[in-house]
Amino acid sequence: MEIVKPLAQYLAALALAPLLPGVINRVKAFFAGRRGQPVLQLYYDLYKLSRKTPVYSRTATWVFRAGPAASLAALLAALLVLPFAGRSAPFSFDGDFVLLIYLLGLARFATVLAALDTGSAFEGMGASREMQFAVFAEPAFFLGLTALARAGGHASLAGMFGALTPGIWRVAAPVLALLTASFFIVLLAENSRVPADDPNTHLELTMIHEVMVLDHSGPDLACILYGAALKLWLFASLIACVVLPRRTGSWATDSALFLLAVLGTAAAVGVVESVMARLRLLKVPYMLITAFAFSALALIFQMSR
Amino acid sequence: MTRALILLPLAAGALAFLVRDDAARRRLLLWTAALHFLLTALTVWGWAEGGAGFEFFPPGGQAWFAYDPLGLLFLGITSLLFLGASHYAVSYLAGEKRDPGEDAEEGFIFNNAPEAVFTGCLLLFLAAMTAVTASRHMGLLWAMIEATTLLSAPLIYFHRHKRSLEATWKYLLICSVGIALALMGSLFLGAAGLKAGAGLDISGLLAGAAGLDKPLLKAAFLFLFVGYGTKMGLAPFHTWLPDAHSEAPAVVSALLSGALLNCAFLGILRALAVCSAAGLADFAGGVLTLFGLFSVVTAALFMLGQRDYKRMLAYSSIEHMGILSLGAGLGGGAMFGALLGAVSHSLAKAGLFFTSGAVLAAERTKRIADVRGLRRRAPLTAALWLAGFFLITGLPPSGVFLSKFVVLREAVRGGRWWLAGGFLFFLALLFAGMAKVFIQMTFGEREPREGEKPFAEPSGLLLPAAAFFALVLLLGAWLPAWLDSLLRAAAAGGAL
Amino acid sequence: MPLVLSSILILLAGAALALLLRAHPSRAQAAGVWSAAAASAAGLFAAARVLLTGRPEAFSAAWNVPLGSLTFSLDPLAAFFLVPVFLLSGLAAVYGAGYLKAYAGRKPLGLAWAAFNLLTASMAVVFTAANAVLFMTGWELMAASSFLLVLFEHEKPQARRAGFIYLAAGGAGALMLLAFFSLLAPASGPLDFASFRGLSGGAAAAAFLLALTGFGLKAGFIPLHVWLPEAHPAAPSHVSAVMSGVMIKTGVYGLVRALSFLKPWPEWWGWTVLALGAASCLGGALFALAQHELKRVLAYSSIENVGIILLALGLGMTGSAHGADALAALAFAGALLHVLNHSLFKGLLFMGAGSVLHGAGTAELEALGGLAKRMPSTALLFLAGSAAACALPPFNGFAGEFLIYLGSFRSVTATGPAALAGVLAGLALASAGALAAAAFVRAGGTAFLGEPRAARTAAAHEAGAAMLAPMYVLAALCLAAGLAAPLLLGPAAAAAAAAFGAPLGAAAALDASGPLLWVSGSGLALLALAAAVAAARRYCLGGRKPAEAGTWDCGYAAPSPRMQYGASSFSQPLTDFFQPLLRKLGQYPVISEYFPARASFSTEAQAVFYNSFYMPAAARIRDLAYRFSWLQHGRLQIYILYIVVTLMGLLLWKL
Amino acid sequence: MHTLAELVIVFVILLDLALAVTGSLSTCIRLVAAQGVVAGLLPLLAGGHFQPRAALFAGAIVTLKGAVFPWLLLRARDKSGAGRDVEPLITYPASVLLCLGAFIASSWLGSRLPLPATGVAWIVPASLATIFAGFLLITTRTKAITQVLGYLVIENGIYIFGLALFVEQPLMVELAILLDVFVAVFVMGIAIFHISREFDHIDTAELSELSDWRRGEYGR
Repeated sequence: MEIVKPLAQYLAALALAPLLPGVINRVKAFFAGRRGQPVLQLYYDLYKLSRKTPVYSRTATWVFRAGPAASLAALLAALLVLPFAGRSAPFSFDGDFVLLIYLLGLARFATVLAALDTGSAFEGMGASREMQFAVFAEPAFFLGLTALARAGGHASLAGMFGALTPGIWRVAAPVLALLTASFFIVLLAENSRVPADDPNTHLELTMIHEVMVLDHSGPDLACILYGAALKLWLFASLIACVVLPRRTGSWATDSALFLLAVLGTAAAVGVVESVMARLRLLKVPYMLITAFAFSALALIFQMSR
Repeated sequence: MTRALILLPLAAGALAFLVRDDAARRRLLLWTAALHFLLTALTVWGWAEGGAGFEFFPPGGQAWFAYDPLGLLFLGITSLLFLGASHYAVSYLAGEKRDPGEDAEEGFIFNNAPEAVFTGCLLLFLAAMTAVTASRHMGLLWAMIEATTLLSAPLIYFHRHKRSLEATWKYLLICSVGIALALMGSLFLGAAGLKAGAGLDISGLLAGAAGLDKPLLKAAFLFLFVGYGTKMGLAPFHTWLPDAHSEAPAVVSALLSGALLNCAFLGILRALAVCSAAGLADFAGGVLTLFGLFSVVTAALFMLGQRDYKRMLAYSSIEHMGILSLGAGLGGGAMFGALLGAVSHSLAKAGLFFTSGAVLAAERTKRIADVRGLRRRAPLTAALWLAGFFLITGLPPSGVFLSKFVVLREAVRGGRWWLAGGFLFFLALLFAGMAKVFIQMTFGEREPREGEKPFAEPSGLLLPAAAFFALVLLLGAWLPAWLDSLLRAAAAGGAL
Repeated sequence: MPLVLSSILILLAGAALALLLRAHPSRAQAAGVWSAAAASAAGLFAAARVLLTGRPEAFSAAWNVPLGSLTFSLDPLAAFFLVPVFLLSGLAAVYGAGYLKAYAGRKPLGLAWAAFNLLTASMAVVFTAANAVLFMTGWELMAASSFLLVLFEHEKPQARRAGFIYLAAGGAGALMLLAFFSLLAPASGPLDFASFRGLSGGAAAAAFLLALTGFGLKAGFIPLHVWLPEAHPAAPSHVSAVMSGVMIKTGVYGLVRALSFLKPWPEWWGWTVLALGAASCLGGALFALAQHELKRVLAYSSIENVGIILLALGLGMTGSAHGADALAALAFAGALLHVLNHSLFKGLLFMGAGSVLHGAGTAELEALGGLAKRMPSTALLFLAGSAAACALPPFNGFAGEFLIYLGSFRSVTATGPAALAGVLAGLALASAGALAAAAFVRAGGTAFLGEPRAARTAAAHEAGAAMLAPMYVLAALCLAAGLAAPLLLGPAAAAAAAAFGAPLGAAAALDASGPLLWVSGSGLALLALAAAVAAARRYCLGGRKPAEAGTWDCGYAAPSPRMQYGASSFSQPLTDFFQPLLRKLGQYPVISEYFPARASFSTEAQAVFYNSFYMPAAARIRDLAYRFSWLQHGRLQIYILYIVVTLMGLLLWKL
Repeated sequence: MHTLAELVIVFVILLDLALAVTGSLSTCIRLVAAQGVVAGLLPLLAGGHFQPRAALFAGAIVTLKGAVFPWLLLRARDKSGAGRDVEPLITYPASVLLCLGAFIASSWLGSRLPLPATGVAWIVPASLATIFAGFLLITTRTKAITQVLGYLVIENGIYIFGLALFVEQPLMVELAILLDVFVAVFVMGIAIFHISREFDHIDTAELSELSDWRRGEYGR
């Protein structure tokens, strides 16, 4: 059972991840006073795309074709070290969150190379911006996780989330609140949500992530959309772990609560997206630096505590 | 043996003035050099066989000319250098005869001094230097060093034109005035020994050192130091050196740098030995160290942005004289380093001057800025030029490297931080300054000049340089046992 | 030990032979390549044996030079550094055989091969010498031989400039080292490492600073790096690979050795090294991002990686100063592992850049593009190397950095001031990683992907088998070293133990092997997942043939290669952000008409440290020297006045 | 007898002063010759008892410095067409002041260096002063010929010191030294001929082409 559980959690994450974009869309639709897409829209899209024949640019090479698959594989691997409901992931060891960060980096590496392979001015632009924001987001994310490691006294994700209890919230609320904020900002930037990016407009010069994948089609696009969902899930569940430290001993209850928290995070994203305008592009680094400052503050609080 | 060593070049020199046939005179030069070297080798061999206690003079006697290890060391350098120089000179003179000089800078035609005078002076110069290394009397030592000045002046004025005349004049006057001070120093030394009856005989002075009058001895050392230091080219008395070295023919520059400066250094070492024996080692060492470092600093400052490559080599000589002085001043193990440095520097610098002669023959200019891509025009010369640079700047394996290392270690071990730091800083500056010049001259594209014929590299000019460089390399890779013990004995005798 | 010595002798013989045969370039080349390959095989075997058995070997003989002795020692530390030396040199020789073919007849190949073999031999001497004179001999021969190789294309002014800067930096560093060894020298006898005396207080601090600058000038960390981005691109590519891959590691090795003489380390040493490492890895990555030439990008990336190694050393030293030996052991093992890893991927990358240079005729990023079509193997290998350089799993770069991260977390979760060191180290590492990723994506993407940006590079051709084979080997080793990292941990820890004593070495193996095993496991999982995704994709495609079209350019009908994002536009957001540090020079168009016909824009990365610090300093010194040049003004009277005044002064002062 | 020697020394110092103020080249040459003669006679005056060897040596010096050198130098002056003036670089009063300063420094130095076993006072100061006067002549006069004169004055100073001391030296050494001085002056004379031929005059201002001075290339 102890071997099956992490595996089951992993599969559950894979299965549930495409829900999140649907939730966000519904929230946005609610705010806009529309009915909106079905929550399961992404599942339909993925199915439809996987049946389609892709179109490839004459400029592109194998890099373009391998990119989405490699990126998806990296994200799938990243999910392997992600705790579910504060419980051990299939892969759990000291320093596993470094692996997580670098696997995200690998996914980005593959996507960006694929974008550059098209030789398109727009995709190059998106690639450039993607790398730029990563430079600011990664240290913030890393520092946040370090602070969490310091708070929990463990160097593995499972360890630090396992050590997180409501008690710690009582003692070190500022630290955890700052971390939540930081992670949330990183989530917005990394998943190309407003205010860093706008996933709804595909043809604006402000585009970052979405413009990189303009040329992809068919199963490749499916890989990318699914990967994006996984990434969203990844960040959302990290936030959920922080916000909602484990309470009960029951696996089922914990999982349910965790799921609720993840969906809640998605809903929060939807709310933010509905009430905020997109930032000017030049301001995005400042937003990420704010996240960095939050993480650093959290760490300093934690270290001097 | 000692007598033969001195008389042989003396007689040959006198003969050279009389011989009319150029070829015969050149043979005379070469054979005299070879014979002199053979005699020297025999002398050194005799010393090595005789072991450490070998002496050429009766301990109580009044030998004017005799050899102790220190003198023997400098004799060996001088003789070896002269052998290479004569080989070079023979082919150089033949070349000059074929197409006598057009001035490299301004293009006017000038005459050369008569070859008989040149060869004769060269041989007499050797006789005087041999006598310097053998002198056991401070007065005689002085007379012989002054003789080297007077005999080398015509050598510098081989090319009869304005600039070499200017250089000769400066050389003559500055060195004569400086040397006059050394005579004053010798007299002070005599005065210091008046009470003890030490005389001016070196053995007597060393034996009676304890009884020397200290203030007079100090004055004597200062006068001797400034006097011989002028001849040695220590800053700030070095001013004649770049001029003379740049205007003299390369072979003369090589002899000046490699042999003559050492002769003056020998004079200082003799004075230092007396001071050390009299318990004034710190006083004398302090002066030597100070001016040694100052010479390195001066050389470094003038190395940057140097425009003439022979002057550059001259400043490098000043640098090395500074290192020798520094080593001698620090004493202890550094004395060994200084002497090893004297040997290596002589060979390496002579080789470089020989090569510079070939460079001048290839490019017809001494201006650094006008020499580019030497590799294209004269690949062998360029290779030697670069090799010489690496050896002279102390890239191991090279005797120069070992001598620098030993001197530096002594400075550091003595806790002389500022000295060691300054030494290192200016050595680095010197290295960078020289590197720039050598890279610029050796490498790069070269535009052939108008009407320029292909250059046939003269093997007679390059062979001695290559041989000397190989020796310097060997000194750094494997110091022969006999040379090691000779250096040790000389260092022990020099610093006592 | 005899094996290593014989491989050194083989190399020297090969060098001599190549020089003798210089009239016949192909024979000289054969002599060089074969001797290098044979020596590499022998040396690799010897080094591996020491690493596996853990038993140090030694050789000693008298050497008749002052202070010298022919003492060699091959302990695990030396062996650990020797592995990349022989590995990369052997492969680079094979690569060079293909690379230099194009120069036959134009360039003295005999000399080049002699210098290459001498370079390898002298590096082997540096790593095995246990006597200061011997060490310095190897050290300086290494500098001289690589100097000749840097000037291989000496008709280019920038090569001569690079040669000068390289030589000057090397000369200054060597002098520092002479002073360093002088400090450690025993009272008498040869300067054998074993007989060095212990130092304390000011002398120890001086020795540390001398070693740090002396070795640092070779290792090339900021701010002592100025020669590196000039010299590495100037040399032929196989030499760049060796220089960047292993030669700069002699500086790291020297520093490690020096630290082993100077234990225990005061805390500020650790902080100094840590700060330099952080500055170097961040600065290196940032500057790499701004370069316009492929080999310069790689050179700056070398600075970054040396910074990472230094960072780890500093972390370990700080930890050790606070008694946190477990942390220190992890950091040291990580540093050493990164030494090995960097030599593998940097060798691969420089060879890749060489293939680009060879196939396309230029390595200017703004002229390249679309090489993946014409040079598919090179593109694959270069991108794999890039991934390794960005420390992306499953390649080897990640394993070493992971150990360093692990060390930093050990200190983070521990208490005391070491925690701060850990946080800073981790943060620097993460930030540098993100910057490096941007730099490599930019370089690889611009060079290999998209369309050619200049007509002359459109006709690029793939490299030959002699050049590709070593690259494939290196790429395979990069992957293997990533997946088999736990196996490499033992030797790395043994090497650290050989340098710093058992507590700082062996413990690492026990502590880190678990997480490292997991890392390998996740690497394998990643590969499996990739295979699964690929299979799924193939299943979805179901044999249908994908359609072909032009790149979708948002409706624009006639996209041209000139519309692509170039290297400078790719990095512009970041380089603009860091402009205060980068100080790139730019020319921006001023548009004054309503319908401007043409406009041009250019940016130029400048060597900030060189231009802003070293050049002005050098100019200041030169100005001073020129001022002093008045002293030699030509007037005889004044010359004699110097003598009088000095004499007078001496008499008045000393009497 | 010592009083006589001391009188001679005062005379030598006065000659130094005279050299500092004399504007005529030929007077200068004659003053130097006179000083050489006096210096050569000094050992006879101070020695007390007569020695044939010393007398012989003194005779040689007197001939050389009193007759040969002046003749050589006057010939050089005429042949080179040098003017009659010494052309100082500084004014004559300044020369005198410098000369006096040299005397003061010399007497201070002399007080620090007491000579053993000699009855003659003022030996060290006088010889040092003469040496410095020689330097003054070299450094503050323009012509090549005055520089030779300065060299000779320095030589005189050294002789005063050496000969008055009775430092017993082998004859060969003394002769060698004397020969050197003679050859030096001879060679310098030849050089002056060459200089006058190459440069048309013997002003050493012309002799400053060899230089490393990078005028105007710094401070920008």
